Amino acid sequence: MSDVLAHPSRGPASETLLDVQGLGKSFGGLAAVRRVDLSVARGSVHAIIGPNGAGKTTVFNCITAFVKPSAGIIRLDGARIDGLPAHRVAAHGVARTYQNVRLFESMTAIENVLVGEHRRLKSSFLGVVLRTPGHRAEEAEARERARAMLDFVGIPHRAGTLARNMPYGDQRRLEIARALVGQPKLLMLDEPAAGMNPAEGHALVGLIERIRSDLGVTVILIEHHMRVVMAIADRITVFDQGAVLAEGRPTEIQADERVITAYLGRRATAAEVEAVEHLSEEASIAEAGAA
Amino acid sequence: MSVNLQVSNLTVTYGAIAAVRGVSFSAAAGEIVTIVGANGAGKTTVLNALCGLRTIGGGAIVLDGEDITALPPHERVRRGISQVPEGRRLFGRMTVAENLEIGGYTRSDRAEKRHDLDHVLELFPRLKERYRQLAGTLSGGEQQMVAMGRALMARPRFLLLDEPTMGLAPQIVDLVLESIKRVNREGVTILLVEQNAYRALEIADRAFVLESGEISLTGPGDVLLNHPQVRSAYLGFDG
Amino acid sequence: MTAAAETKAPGPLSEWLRRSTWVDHILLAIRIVVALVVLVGLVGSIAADTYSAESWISFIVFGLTIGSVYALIALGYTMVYGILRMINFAHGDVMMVGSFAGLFAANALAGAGVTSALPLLALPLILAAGMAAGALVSIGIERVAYRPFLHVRSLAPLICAIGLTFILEYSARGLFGTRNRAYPGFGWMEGSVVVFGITLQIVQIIAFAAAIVMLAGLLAVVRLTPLGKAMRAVAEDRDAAALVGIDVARVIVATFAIGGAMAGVAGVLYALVFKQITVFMGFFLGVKGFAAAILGGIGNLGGAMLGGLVLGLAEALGPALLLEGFHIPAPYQLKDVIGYGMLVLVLIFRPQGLLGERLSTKRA
Amino acid sequence: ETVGPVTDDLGVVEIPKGQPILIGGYSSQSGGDTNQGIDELRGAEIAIGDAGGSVLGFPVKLIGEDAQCTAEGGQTAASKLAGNRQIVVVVGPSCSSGARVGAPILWNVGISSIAFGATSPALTAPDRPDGFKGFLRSVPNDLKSGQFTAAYVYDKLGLKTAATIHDGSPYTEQLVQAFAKDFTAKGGKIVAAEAISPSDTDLRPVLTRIAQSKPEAIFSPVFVSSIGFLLRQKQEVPDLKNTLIIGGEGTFSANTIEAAGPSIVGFRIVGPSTDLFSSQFPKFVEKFRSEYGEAPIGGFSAYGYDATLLALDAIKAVGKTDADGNLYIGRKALHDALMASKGVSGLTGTLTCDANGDCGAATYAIWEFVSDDPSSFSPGTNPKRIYP
Amino acid sequence: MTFAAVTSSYRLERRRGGALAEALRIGLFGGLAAIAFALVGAYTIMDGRPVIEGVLTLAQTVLVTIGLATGAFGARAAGAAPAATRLAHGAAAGLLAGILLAALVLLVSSVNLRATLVAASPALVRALSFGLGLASTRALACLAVGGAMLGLAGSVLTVLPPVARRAVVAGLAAAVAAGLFRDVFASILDNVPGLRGLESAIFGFSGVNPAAAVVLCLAAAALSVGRSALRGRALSERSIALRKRIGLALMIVAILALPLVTNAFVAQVAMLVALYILMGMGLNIELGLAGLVDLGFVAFFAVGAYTVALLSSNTPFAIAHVSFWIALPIAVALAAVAGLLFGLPVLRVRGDYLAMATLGLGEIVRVLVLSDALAPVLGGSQGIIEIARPRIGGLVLNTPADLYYLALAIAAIVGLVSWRLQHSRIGRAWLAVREDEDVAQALGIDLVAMKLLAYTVGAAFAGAAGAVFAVLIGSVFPHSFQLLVSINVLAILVIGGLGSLPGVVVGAIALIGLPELLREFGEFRYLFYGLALVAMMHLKAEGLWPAHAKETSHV
Ligand SMILES: Nc1ncnc2c1ncn2[C@@H]1O[C@H](COP(=O)(O)OP(=O)(O)OP(=O)(O)O)[C@@H](O)[C@H]1O
Ligand SMILES: Nc1ncnc2c1ncn2[C@@H]1O[C@H](COP(=O)(O)OP(=O)(O)OP(=O)(O)O)[C@@H](O)[C@H]1O
Ligand SMILES: [Mg+2]
Ligand SMILES: [Mg+2]
Repeated sequence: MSDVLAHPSRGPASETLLDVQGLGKSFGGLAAVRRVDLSVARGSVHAIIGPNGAGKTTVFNCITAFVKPSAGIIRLDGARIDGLPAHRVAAHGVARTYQNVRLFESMTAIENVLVGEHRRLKSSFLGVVLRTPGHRAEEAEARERARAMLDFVGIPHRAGTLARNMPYGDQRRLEIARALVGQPKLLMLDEPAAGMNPAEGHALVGLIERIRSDLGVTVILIEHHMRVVMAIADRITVFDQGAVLAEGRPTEIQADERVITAYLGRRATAAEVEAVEHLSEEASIAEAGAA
Repeated sequence: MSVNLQVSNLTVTYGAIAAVRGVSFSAAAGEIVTIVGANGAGKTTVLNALCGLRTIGGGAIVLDGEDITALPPHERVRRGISQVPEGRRLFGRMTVAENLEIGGYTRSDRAEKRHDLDHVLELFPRLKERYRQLAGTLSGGEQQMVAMGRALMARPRFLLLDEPTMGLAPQIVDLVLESIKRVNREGVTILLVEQNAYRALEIADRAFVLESGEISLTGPGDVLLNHPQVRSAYLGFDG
Repeated sequence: MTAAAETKAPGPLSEWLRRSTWVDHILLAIRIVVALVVLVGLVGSIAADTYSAESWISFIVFGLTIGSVYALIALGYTMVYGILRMINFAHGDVMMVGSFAGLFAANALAGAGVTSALPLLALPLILAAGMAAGALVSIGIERVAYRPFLHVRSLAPLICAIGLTFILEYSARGLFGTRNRAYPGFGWMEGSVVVFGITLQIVQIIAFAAAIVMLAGLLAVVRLTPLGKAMRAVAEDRDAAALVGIDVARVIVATFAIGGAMAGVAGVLYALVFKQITVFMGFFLGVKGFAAAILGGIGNLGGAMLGGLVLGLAEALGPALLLEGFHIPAPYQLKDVIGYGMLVLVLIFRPQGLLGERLSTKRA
Repeated sequence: ETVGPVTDDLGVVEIPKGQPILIGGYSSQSGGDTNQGIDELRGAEIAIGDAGGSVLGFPVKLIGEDAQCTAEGGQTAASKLAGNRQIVVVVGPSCSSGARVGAPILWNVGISSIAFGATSPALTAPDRPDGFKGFLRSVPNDLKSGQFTAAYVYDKLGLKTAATIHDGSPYTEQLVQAFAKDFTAKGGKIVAAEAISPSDTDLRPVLTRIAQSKPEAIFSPVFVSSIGFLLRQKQEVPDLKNTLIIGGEGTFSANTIEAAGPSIVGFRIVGPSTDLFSSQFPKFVEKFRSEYGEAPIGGFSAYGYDATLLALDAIKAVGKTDADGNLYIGRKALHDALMASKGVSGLTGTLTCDANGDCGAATYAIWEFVSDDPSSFSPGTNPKRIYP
Repeated sequence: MTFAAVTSSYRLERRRGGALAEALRIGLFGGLAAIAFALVGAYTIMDGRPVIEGVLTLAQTVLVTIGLATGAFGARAAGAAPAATRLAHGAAAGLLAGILLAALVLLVSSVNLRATLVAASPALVRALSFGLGLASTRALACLAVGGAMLGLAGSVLTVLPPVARRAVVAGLAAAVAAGLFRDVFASILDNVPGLRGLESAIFGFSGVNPAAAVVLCLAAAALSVGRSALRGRALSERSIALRKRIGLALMIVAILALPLVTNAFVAQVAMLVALYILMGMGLNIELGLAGLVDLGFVAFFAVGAYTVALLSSNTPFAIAHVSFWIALPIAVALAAVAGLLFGLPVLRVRGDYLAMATLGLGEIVRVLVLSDALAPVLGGSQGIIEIARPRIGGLVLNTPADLYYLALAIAAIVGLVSWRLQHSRIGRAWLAVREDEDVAQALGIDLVAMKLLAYTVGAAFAGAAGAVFAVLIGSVFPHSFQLLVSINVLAILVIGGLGSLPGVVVGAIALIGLPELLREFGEFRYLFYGLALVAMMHLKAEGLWPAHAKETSHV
């Protein structure tokens, strides 16, 4: 299975895969993102956390050319990708999922994945019309790969199901499969665990781990489930009000007073205690997972 | 102001597939009832059937002794059922203010509405800052707050919440759960669907587990919280 | 790349070149070509000096008159579209029905002597007849072409509306005959007034004023009344609207009724301005109304008004203004080329129409 | 082929006793030219009615088909009629484009057709292809009317400048061209050649443009709706107040008066000219009105009547009965009889067919509307014949 | 009309009154339908057209159908009530309808309504009095009682067991269809040697003979019973497959043999259907797959037709005199270029804006072609005539039948190309663009390229159709390229089922073939066409042959 999915271009060229400098984005008068610098190391899992409305999704949108940044430079593997149209950003090796799942609803799961392969397939118009042997071979390969990918994310039995008829959790997995199958260098997950119960979140952690280790894909994820974040992230960037509040390893972040104030809330002392307790509980689980 | 909801033998099908099969439960006035279940278990479907968004295949829904099974959704709202739907379903091209205001569409008591609005803004101060922004451009968490606020503006007697903490930062999760409790204390009966089963069961008076469209377990919230089956399947505590 | 090269701000041109695609280049080329054509046409036309200043003013008045008719139709279109995302292809024929209802009412009133006794009362009565007929037909359309397809994702409503176009036109043909009907005039409406040295027909002023009054009325309904709020909610998300207690079915019917009444008014005013009607007049006027609605940004009431006037002006002025310079034979035969050409050009540069909001892309 | 008592090169139609004689008809019954086509077929129906509904003791039945005003419509309708072997003769179509493809299809199976609206000169040109040999028409072709109009404007009225407006239909365009050709040949000047579309309602911009070149007359053979707008809106263009407007025979109807309202007075049209026309036509209109609830919309119903008259006369001439009372009609014989029609007094004048199938009365007159009351429509009084 | 149309997740249902009230409501609608039918003038005209010679005219057939339907629906509204109640309700509905029609007759005969309603004529009263004396009590009673009888008959249908009901309906339908499509059937009998005698036995001058009608009715009923019996039996998978294959083979034979056994008219209609299939497959690429609404589609058709005209006409307009086989690929290529040029400006325009933009572009092309300005090049309103017909060796493809085979061959090729594209990365990319442009783009799909490709390919197909059209007619006129053509093609797609190739075929047959065969309705053809559009959408909103519900497994 993993040979079908194997990534051809492994091996670090440089340490930093994604390099964002001075990114800014404002909507009308509202500065949703202000002068954000972000650098993501190759092969790492990098988490972005922060209060609601902090600008996390907007950063994703800027990187994937969903919205046009107002300022800043974005580099992937040393190449400028800001200002390019979305499909060319994708061609550089960026793939993502969405906070509100966005699948091709009236296509089946496997077709969704096949669309994800578009970039990899090379058949020309004439090749398709004349049904050349090359095209047929490629098509068969693509299907095999798509099946393998569904298997990889754990929903092989859904291949023929229309995307809109799948339960939410499976839709999230399908979205990941669709993004992954194009062999991106960078996979950006926007709240992948939202709407999952803790047990399912746990399974997701395993999936992300495998994406990194088996497929060698660098992952950025936005997440509010601390359990997931702490279990998987190599580094964490904390956003607040459109700017970076803190950045560091999980242990550093969970000890950061500012983060606790801004993100975990300071209300009734009891709640605060509970929250911190909660957090350390997650951390111990994360460490157990890492061991 | 007592509400009593009685659901018996509820069945909902999508084409050939029965998403909910013969579900019966009840909620007494002032209770918080929680539904726990895996993805695709049919939780959303049950809620939608209760507020009339799904035509049901069989069964009966009785509110305060009145059979509301065949009523259209808006009639049910008038009888005090309100929902915070999955995925928020805000009116994206209306401002936060308009969304909140339209939440009180069925009401004509201006002063009271004003009061409730203040209440909501007090509950979610963030919304005050975003008051004139189009709801569709809010961040996920902000949208969730508006959805809650909108449902509260109808002054429901019976509030259905479908994953109200989805996508919320931990600090807001607390806030929302706190506000649910508060609303409940004010006399609103609550039916809560929540993936964060741990927190949901904590505040629930009673709960049941939905598995593939059928109820597999039922009991008081704290009992289910410690039920081994629940702990392994929904809370992520192995063993 | 060195740090020095980085910090040096790239010139706007090279930055544009880096970001743009060949499509951008072609669009730029189109922009330049259009500008050139317009320029040459303008210069040529002005150099040709065919028209006197009075003629130019007349062209503008003509453009505004037909433009207000387009605007009246577009308002109804946009109203229904804005709420229900349905192109009611039969809208033009609803207008035709309204026009005929107005005619019969006018004939009846004239027969009963009301028109001559109370000439000022007759007009509102005739308008009311047109509105009532338009609203009724429109509600029928909702029943047949819209309601049954509420829960399916399909173009069925569009096709049904097209079917209804045929049904309405050919039924009307069978019922009322094909002959051109003269619309009765009212004494006080026939004359003209001179404003700033420009002769204006009173009916033209009425049509223009009616368009503005209707725009204001519709805006008031949509912005201020609970019904309007409910309409906007239904427009966005029907399920959510039901969840806040809105009777979706009623709102939809009301929307169709208002849209139909608008069409009825448009039909009567059209007939008052142009004085004759036929059963087949609805289709082309409907298409033009649709074009005006799109031009202004469909779903936007002010846009419909603006779109109608701009389209009317383009048709009336365009040939004289642009084609005269090229010495093209029979330039007014090409007025639709100018009208639609302008529409396409506007859409190239503002895909959402003049006043339309950007089609809400879902949030990521 | 020989059937019963008749031998014919092209075939024989046998009509058993008691069965109807079938006459096919095709015209525009849908789309923009509906009015014209329906008028024509109704005219044909009335001609049959006037003949007592029967010829040679056999009932006559008209089978009308919709040919729209397009080539493909004509082709389809003609194929349908051609497929029915009982059809004796066909009247129609309305439009030259339809006739161009339809007539050869019919003639291919030996059916002659008599058009009531297709006026393109090419259809009856001496060098027309063989497929058109079976094509005749009761309506005069465009050239004649163009010549007549030019002569009237230039020679009679002494006007030297004129403008033309057509509506993009082949019919009006051809008329306008024929007029322009003759008018310039005589020494006149076409100062503006404009075109509109039948769906246009606001003609004031075009009229304003025309006004710049100050023509003494405007020739515009467009149809009723357009002429209504044109006449009414002319009043609003100051420089055209006194310009003479001359229309085509498509507007020879009461409905034109209704469409144009008070502005009709002084409007002149080119139309057929005979005294017969004047005496028979009002009766025809009355019959039409009582049958269909409205008077003819345009001026073409009379040609439908005349085409059918020719057909009935020819059938009467060549139909033969056998001892059992069955009727036999030879197709070639019928065609010959049609081509030989001579001095048939029709509604539009005395019809005589020439060697190329042109049977139209071909004498024209200028008629002027003198009153704006639609019920006063009556050729002779309103409109009044003013020339010759 | 975008794909993102707002939909509800639930049906809005009307609250119904009691069953009898419901039945009377249906009776009211039935009566109004009958009145409308009479007042638009259709009744008097269709009364002259026998369906069953000497027994039933077309007008009466429609009236009877309305009566039966009223009864059936009226009875059905009573749901599971006992049979007697249902019969009573059906009869009541029919009676009400009959009374309404009688009231109309009374009104028309006593008041002159013709100033407003032109068809409210003495002829109508005459026709609706059935020779029982003009609007006499007897005639009026006959209408009312007739309505009740028909309503009763209609309700009997609902209480019959399904087998019997199907048999009755099939029998009646067969008899009526034979009368309605007399010309077609007669021409088939006429063309097949040995059956000529049968023609005059079965058919009269314009309808079917009564005796033959009875025989046909019985035969169809028997056939229906037989089929029901067969359906009852469980069939093995293999025999189902076999039957499917036989069915397919029969269909192909029928398609190939059609023009041979019928007459030129049917061939002509078949030819038009084939042309619309070609165009439909083109628009299917644009709209069905890529989701690009195009109301200016006819422009590509025009480009194809005019290219052939300019290249192979025998008039001064010709710029070359090449054979059709050379002109065809050039026409296709030029149409494709036109598609590209259309596509470019409207690339960023979406949904309904796109519909209007393309409609505008299509109209621009039509107006230009028609204009005096371009008349020296394109012939203006006089068109271009004398287009040379295609030849194969010495054989000139001249008749509609010949050209039908030509169009069919091209359609087969285009169908294959469509199918292959649809099931490739290109087709999937189109679907993705249709479903969600943003996401598609984020997956690396070049929106611009894919949209332009869709326009280009779709236009090329339409260009091929236009080329064949030009040689079919032998001339091109601007009036053949109306907006209505684009609308028709769109309707074909939706009625057939968006994105479905067999749907295009079925849709074209339904929307182009049927109306041509329904020429009997004369000037009311488009009225019935409109009714058919609405009815078909109500029967199957997702299309007659929807794109495969591709779901293979669930849960
Ligand atoms: N299109 C837009 N127009 C106007 N404001 C916007 C738009 N998109 C986002 N915003 C605003 O920008 C801010 C950042 O939004 P963003 O979606 O990036 O937040 P987030 O960090 O992802 O939050 P969450 O965790 O709740 O998803 C929010 O205040 C939001 O309201
Ligand atoms: N519109 C639909 N058509 C067909 N099947 C559907 C539809 N909506 C839901 N289902 C199916 O019904 C079942 C129950 O779905 P439901 O949304 O109620 O689950 P849920 O418990 O709310 O899950 P989640 O936690 O993911 O929200 C699932 O198997 C789902 O695939
Ligand atoms: Mg977010
Ligand atoms: Mg759910």
